Amino acid sequence: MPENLLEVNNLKTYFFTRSGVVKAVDDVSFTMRPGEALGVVGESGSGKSVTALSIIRLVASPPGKIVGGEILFNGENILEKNNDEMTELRGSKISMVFQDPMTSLNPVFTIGYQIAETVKRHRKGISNDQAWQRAVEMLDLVRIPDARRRAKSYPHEFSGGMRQRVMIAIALACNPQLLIADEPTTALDVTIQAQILELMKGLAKEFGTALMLITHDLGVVAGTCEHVIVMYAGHIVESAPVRQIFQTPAHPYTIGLLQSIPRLDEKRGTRLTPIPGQPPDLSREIIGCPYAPRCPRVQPRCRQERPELKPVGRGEQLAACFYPS
Amino acid sequence: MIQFLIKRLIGLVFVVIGVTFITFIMGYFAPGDPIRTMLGEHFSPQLYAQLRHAYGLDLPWYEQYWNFLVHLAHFDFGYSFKTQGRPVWDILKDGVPVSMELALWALVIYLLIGVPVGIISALKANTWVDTLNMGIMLVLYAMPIFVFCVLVQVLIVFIDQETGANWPVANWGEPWHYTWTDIQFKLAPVLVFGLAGAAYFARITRTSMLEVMRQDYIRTARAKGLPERLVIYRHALRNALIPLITVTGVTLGFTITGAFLIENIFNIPGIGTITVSSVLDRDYPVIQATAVLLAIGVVLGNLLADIAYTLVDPRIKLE
Amino acid sequence: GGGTQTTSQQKAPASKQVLVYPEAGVSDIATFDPGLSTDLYSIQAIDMVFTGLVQLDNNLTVQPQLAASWQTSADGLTWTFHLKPNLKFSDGTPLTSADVAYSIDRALQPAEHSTTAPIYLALIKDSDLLQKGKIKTIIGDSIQTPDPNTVVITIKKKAAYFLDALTYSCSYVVEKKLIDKYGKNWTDHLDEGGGAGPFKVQSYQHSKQIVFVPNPYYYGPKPQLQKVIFPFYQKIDTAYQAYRAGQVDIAGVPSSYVDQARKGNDFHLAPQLWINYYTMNYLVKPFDSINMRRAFALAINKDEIVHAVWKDIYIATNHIVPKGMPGYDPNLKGPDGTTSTAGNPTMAKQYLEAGLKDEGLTSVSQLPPITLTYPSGSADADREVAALAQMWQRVLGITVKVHAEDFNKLLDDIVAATNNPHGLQFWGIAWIADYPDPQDWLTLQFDAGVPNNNMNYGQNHSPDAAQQQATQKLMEQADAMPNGPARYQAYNQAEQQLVNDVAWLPMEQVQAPYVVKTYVHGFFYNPQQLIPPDYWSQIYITQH
Amino acid sequence: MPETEGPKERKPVSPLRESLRRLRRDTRAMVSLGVIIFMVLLSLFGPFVYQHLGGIYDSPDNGPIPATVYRTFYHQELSRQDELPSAQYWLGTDDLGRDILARLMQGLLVSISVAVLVEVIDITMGILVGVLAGYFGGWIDQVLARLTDIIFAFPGLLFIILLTGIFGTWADTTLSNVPIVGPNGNARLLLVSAALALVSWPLMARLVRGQTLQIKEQQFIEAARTAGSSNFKIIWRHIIPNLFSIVVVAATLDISNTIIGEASISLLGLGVQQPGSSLGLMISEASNAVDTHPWEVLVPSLTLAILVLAFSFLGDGLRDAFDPRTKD
Amino acid sequence: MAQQQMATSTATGTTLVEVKGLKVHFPIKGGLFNRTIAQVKAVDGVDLTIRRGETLGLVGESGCGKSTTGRAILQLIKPTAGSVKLNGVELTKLPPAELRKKRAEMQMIFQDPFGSLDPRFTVGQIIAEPLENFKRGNAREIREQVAHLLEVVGLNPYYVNRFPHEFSGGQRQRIGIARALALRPSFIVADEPVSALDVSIQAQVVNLLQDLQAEFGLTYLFVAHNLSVVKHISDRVAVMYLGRIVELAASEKLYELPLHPYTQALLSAIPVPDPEVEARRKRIILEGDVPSPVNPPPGCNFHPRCWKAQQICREVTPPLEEKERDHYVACHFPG
Ligand SMILES: Nc1ncnc2c1ncn2[C@@H]1O[C@H](COP(=O)(O)OP(=O)(O)OP(=O)(O)O)[C@@H](O)[C@H]1O
Ligand SMILES: Nc1ncnc2c1ncn2[C@@H]1O[C@H](COP(=O)(O)OP(=O)(O)OP(=O)(O)O)[C@@H](O)[C@H]1O
Ligand SMILES: [Mg+2]
Ligand SMILES: [Mg+2]
Repeated sequence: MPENLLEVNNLKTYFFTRSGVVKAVDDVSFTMRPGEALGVVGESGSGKSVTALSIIRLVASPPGKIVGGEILFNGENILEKNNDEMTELRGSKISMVFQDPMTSLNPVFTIGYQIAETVKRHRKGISNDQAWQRAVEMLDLVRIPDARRRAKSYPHEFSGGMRQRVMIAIALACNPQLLIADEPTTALDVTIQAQILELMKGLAKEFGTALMLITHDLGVVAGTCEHVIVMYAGHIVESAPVRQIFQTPAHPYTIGLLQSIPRLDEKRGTRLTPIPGQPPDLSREIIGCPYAPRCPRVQPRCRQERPELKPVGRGEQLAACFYPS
Repeated sequence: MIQFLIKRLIGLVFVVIGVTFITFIMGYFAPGDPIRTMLGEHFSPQLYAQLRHAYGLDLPWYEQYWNFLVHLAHFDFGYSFKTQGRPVWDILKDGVPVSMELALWALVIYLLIGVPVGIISALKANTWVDTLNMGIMLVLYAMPIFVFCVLVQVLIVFIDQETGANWPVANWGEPWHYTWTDIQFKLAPVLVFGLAGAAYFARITRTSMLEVMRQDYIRTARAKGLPERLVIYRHALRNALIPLITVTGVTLGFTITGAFLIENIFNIPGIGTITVSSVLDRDYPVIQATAVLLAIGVVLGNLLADIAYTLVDPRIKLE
Repeated sequence: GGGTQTTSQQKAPASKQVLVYPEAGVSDIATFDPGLSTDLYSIQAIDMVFTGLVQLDNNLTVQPQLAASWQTSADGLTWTFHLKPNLKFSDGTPLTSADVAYSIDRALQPAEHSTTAPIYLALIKDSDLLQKGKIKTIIGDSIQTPDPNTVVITIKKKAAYFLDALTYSCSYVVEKKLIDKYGKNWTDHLDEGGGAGPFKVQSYQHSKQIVFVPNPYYYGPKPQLQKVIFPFYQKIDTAYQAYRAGQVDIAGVPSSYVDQARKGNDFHLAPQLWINYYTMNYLVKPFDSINMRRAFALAINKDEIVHAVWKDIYIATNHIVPKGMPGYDPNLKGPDGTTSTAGNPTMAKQYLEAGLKDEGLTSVSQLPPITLTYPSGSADADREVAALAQMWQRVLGITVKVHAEDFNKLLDDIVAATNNPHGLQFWGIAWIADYPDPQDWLTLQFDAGVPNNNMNYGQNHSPDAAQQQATQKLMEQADAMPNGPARYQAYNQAEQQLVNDVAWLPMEQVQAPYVVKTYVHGFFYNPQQLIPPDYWSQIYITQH
Repeated sequence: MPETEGPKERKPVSPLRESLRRLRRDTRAMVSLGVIIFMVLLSLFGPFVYQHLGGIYDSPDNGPIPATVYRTFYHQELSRQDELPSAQYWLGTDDLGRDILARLMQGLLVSISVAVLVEVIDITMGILVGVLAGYFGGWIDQVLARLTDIIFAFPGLLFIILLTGIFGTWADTTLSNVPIVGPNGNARLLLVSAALALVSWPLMARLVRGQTLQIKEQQFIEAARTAGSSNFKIIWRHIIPNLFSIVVVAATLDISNTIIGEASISLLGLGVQQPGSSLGLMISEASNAVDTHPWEVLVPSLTLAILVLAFSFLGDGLRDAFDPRTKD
Repeated sequence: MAQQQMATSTATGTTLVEVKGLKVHFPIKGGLFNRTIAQVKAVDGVDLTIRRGETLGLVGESGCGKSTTGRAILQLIKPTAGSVKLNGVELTKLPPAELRKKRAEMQMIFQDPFGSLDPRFTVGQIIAEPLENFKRGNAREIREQVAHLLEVVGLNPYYVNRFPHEFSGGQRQRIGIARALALRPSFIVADEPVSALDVSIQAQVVNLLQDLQAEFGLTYLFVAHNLSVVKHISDRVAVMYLGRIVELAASEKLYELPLHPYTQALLSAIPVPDPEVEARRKRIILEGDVPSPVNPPPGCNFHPRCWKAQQICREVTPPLEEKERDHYVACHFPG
């Protein structure tokens, strides 16, 4: 039994579009252990969702294509599996909460049906009634009020947050080994968000479910994850245990990110400090460090050479920067 | 719902009156005259006048139309001009079930062949599979049905002559009976009719599946680990059904008036021939009756389609 | 099925005596009521079940049927018929002179809405009063039944063709009991009686088939067939395919199959009393000129058309009274003075010159546009018209526009052409004999004031109008003459005059091509495509 | 090859140009387009070319005649019926000895014109009625839907008889100047086309309505309303483009119906008149000779099938090219 | 009493939007014949005034009716009852053509960034649509404005001809923001406008919204779950629970001293971007069943989950009253 549940090595996923090749994920590697909660943060459009979709092999194709690398799940390369094997994995061993809950639910089926369907698919011999029971149970678990009745509603009758919770319910219904949650709580208020995150942590304890949590809410990362990777323009620019990210961020992008967070204790009227400049267009060849044009500490070397992910500071902290702080 | 049905019922009355009125007016002004036609080449003015009077055709048009409506209210379509002894109702009673039977089976074929072929084409869009599928379907569709029918008949004759089989070249068995003899009669016309029209369903399915297949919820269905078969038939197809329901509803409505050419060539005692020949013969009671029938069929077909819309897509509301 | 058939003359067992005799071209018969029948299909079925006082045999001569004999009064106005003894309807009810009177009276009743009785029975005295509703019945008036076996009919004017007219189905005898019982729907119950013909109806499924079985009470020679089935075929092509597949015993041959079918020994041609013709309106330019009419008539080669379009099935003809009719004139000449049907381009051109002069024109380009209207719906007719147009173009240099018109509209237009200088100019249509008397072909078509004289023969302003009117007089005289050579001679003379005048431009006499399985013994069509009632006894199925 | 210039310097490609480029790369669509163009050119210029390629023919009936005579769609050589292809008659002759190729070219012209005319009206009416009914719903839908039902149920044949009966003569005199269809004695065809179009749109309208019901419930419609778009604009810019694929599919399928429908009507003497020709008419005239002279029915049937295939595949290609979500 | 107070503040003329007694009930259909079997009381009597130039934060449990309130204010859903006034003009009774003109003044940023973008429109067309509708310049000017707006929301202007499906979630959301800003409306309902953005872009967008507000006096109804963002941007914050406003106060005040138990629970759950703090913090865990908007509990909506609930809470619905200056709360036992 391999120690790592998931091992992503040199993953490259490109989109071949009319205006060029978009290198959405370019040489990304990371690992996850069973039960581990991995936070993925980063620039909007930096390839977080595409990385996640690559793992479950649902990148829209065409135009998207995984052009390189390997994804080992329980030691087996997912990229070499055929469709049948993938369908076995999806929903049961690996499940995913998609970023856009509004369009990710089938408008013509009831909520309950869509959850029960997953259960029926992966639990052999379960009856329709039992599957439905499980669906209601899951809805309850994600705090949908009046679950029994609302199970019969259709997605368009649900609020954004409720749909998002339905997506979570679907993903959790079969106690997966790996849960990929792509911004699962953006539409949830903090109390429910807390409960949902609690729920996920509970699963990790009970079933050893590993959680890959993509989010912009660094507070959520702080409270939920053990390890964090930071993505920028298709690359991982920093990877570290959660404390180190917040206490000793190494990559200038990470630092910029942390500085842009509004704080509860600030005075009214202060301005937020975003990172200046624009992210690069991924459809063009990027030479050197992709962050160089926006980096306050940029050196000539940064514009010519791409920095590799290297250990910085103590322990497991890695950063892709020639001049980490 | 009750309100909805009542609305539709009023709509039906409106459509029936509309159709019969237009038909009536058209018949009134159309060249050709039923009595003229009855007399054929034995025309004589006195006899003509006599018969016009006998049939009430010398009344002003509004009185004629009113009389028609009064009878219609009692479901009395009167007597055919052409086949004197028979009430129109009688003619319809015999023909309609046969026509409906033929058309319904054809519809079954449209759905059983057209829809899967359309799905396959959509999944393999723009590959040779798609081109081949669509090619075959479209050629069957574009080939005029009378040519198709005759080809099949010639084939049957050939088989009969060569093998001594006695497969029927034409005719129809007992309506809604399915003994082996009945099936022998019905198989060829149903297949011809079904295959000739399946392209419509195949094409519609293809295009609407193409739209649906790239929606996010299809990705969700895959992420649940559903096998592709279920993803397609359960999640995609259901969303692609709206146009199919539309055409099915319309097709259902039209089952009532029969398919002239195919009934004609395969000698099926449906209503199709009567529908067409009544126009050519200016047999107004029959024309009106078929128009009323078709109106009912169309309204009902569309009503069913509208109800089906809401069943298939909960976002669509009635009214 | 099978390509080859071995047939002997040996009669097959009773169980095999079934004849499948399709009614091809209709989805159902228009009516089973003899009083209403107008079309061949209905009459074919009606003739199985009903009979009249007199009927035609295969040579189209009048034969006694229900009547055993008859006499005419000296003035020719009173006809006395004596019925055969012990006549019975197919349910066993006796048939008497009262039934005959009832049937004829009924056919003439306005409520019956018959379109034929008022024409065929127009000779009967007071029939017009009955039609107009002035009197309630003619029984006891012009139809008398002095005893159960005698019927006396009084007619308006002396007419040789009265007996012929009486052969038409509207004077067939029907059973009052059944009609009283079922009213308008009585023909749906013919299995309970109704007629006295050789067969009775066993079952009648509308739009599907009629099954006949022999009538046990038939007074004539009994049929040998145990069953005759009339399945309806909407298309003759389908019926023909069914014949080829062995599913019916008799079928008409569609024109595209004629060449193929002709080679078989089951192929037959039945000459019909049916002429396809074109005619020109005497009131419309340029056809007010006899020379123009003749030019058009002689410019066409009917032989070529019959060969190319009709596959030599039809017979090219110059005749108005068709071959097979009593009174047919084998010596009739075309407008060129010969019996040839190949046309005469040289004469046609000469007539054209003369015609142009008549019209006061110098070249064909000054001619008014010429449109030939003909009934739509027949590809063969389309072809013929196309071929004709090309011939006129070639020979006369005249462009004739052809226009297919919906049949009903065409009939309307034809009627409207009467006395109408703005009416239809040139049209094509056909005439089929109602009864085999030249009157039906001549007086009924061309006499002054008859409904069919739409080309305005005689009633026009041409220089020879007087001559035309003389011909009309001649026909009227012939009508009243007793049957015999003198009468026919008068008709022949009138016919030649009409042909010279191009009152009609006859094209071809129709023959019906049909195939009959060789194991059907004795079956053939007479010129009316009918089987006389007594002749059924000679048809049977041989071993095969 | 490394590019140094920033993204801003490169000019963005316009979507229309992009779509056209995509269409050009779609071989199936391009072949189809080629076929359609070929057929149109054939019908327009084919006869002139064809008639100048043949020599003098010494006809037993008509004497020596040039190709400009015997290769017309109306000339009959009664001695040359039902022939297979030959040097003189490239596609053989029909049962009256007329040149099949000449008739085919003439027939194509008539059929394509009718089909295009009918489809234009069909699409316009269908979209108009369907979108209005589906989008506005309520009583507008009720009225329009019932109107559609009436047209559905109404005896189109009777209407055509009425139309040609009343306006036929007028059409013969007035419309014969209309190019393409007029001069060949086919003026009534315009009436027939109008009538065919009038009875053909209800199905389109139903399809459009059904689809509109679905589209209008989507959020981007609400967004468009927020953006201040009028109903007209929402329909025009947001709904109709999303109807594109269904309309294209239905319209291309209707083409074959129209061509055959025109034939049936012509057979009744209401449309094309002898010696005129149309694809459908050629097929139906030859249809009872399927067994005896299959060639005569094969040629026009195949042409029709190819035409329908080409229109359909071109339709698919257009749909794909203008759909931003299809692959490259 | 509180109602009166709020009404008087309208009279001062600073009020831009005034919502009174707003109710939105959705029928739940079921059975074969689509009968209405119940009502979702998504919004059940909301009163709000939004002052010109302020940002009113709207927070609350997911599904409590925030989006519905926003859409009902903009007349995108027909309210079941109540009145909405913008600049003193009653919107609910406005004829469609008039309402359309008003839309230049009020815009919405949709919660569902993808569904609200027409898949057949390029980004450029999407953003240009409102500009064209209200004739803001000729084609070239509009093109320039679009490019500018793209830049403003942090998207590369080079993307104008791309289609929505080619963007990441956050990028789509920015397209929606650019569209809403295009017309420079006076009032924007921003329904979770920054939820899908990374913090840097979020900061950029929040700054932008604030700049625009300062420059043009924009007014926002800002719906969000991220309470730090809400606090940062809002002048006043309204807390919604099950279709009603339960607390309304200036943001500083609300965060400092929440009076309603639900608000207290909410604030205690705010995650802090500091693992140390997160590890130590205490939250108020809400017990009990989440009530359903289909049949809300009698009395105070919140009572089944409230740790302070008494008998009166189960029977009497507490009105929204001014408990402190400019601090409204609907609770029998505030504090
Ligand atoms: N179908 C597609 N065609 C072209 N480019 C695409 C497509 N899908 C995604 N991309 C591009 O890939 C890049 C990465 O997208 P991804 O969705 O992974 O971003 P993300 O990190 O999840 O961002 P966000 O936080 O905004 O969701 C983006 O720049 C996007 O424009
Ligand atoms: N069309 C509809 N039909 C029936 N119920 C609806 C409909 N739209 C919304 N609802 C219900 O109304 C309630 C409020 O929905 P709304 O979208 O306003 O919530 P919200 O506060 O925006 O939540 P979130 O923060 O999750 O987006 C929910 O219970 C939802 O299920
Ligand atoms: Mg994403
Ligand atoms: Mg919401």
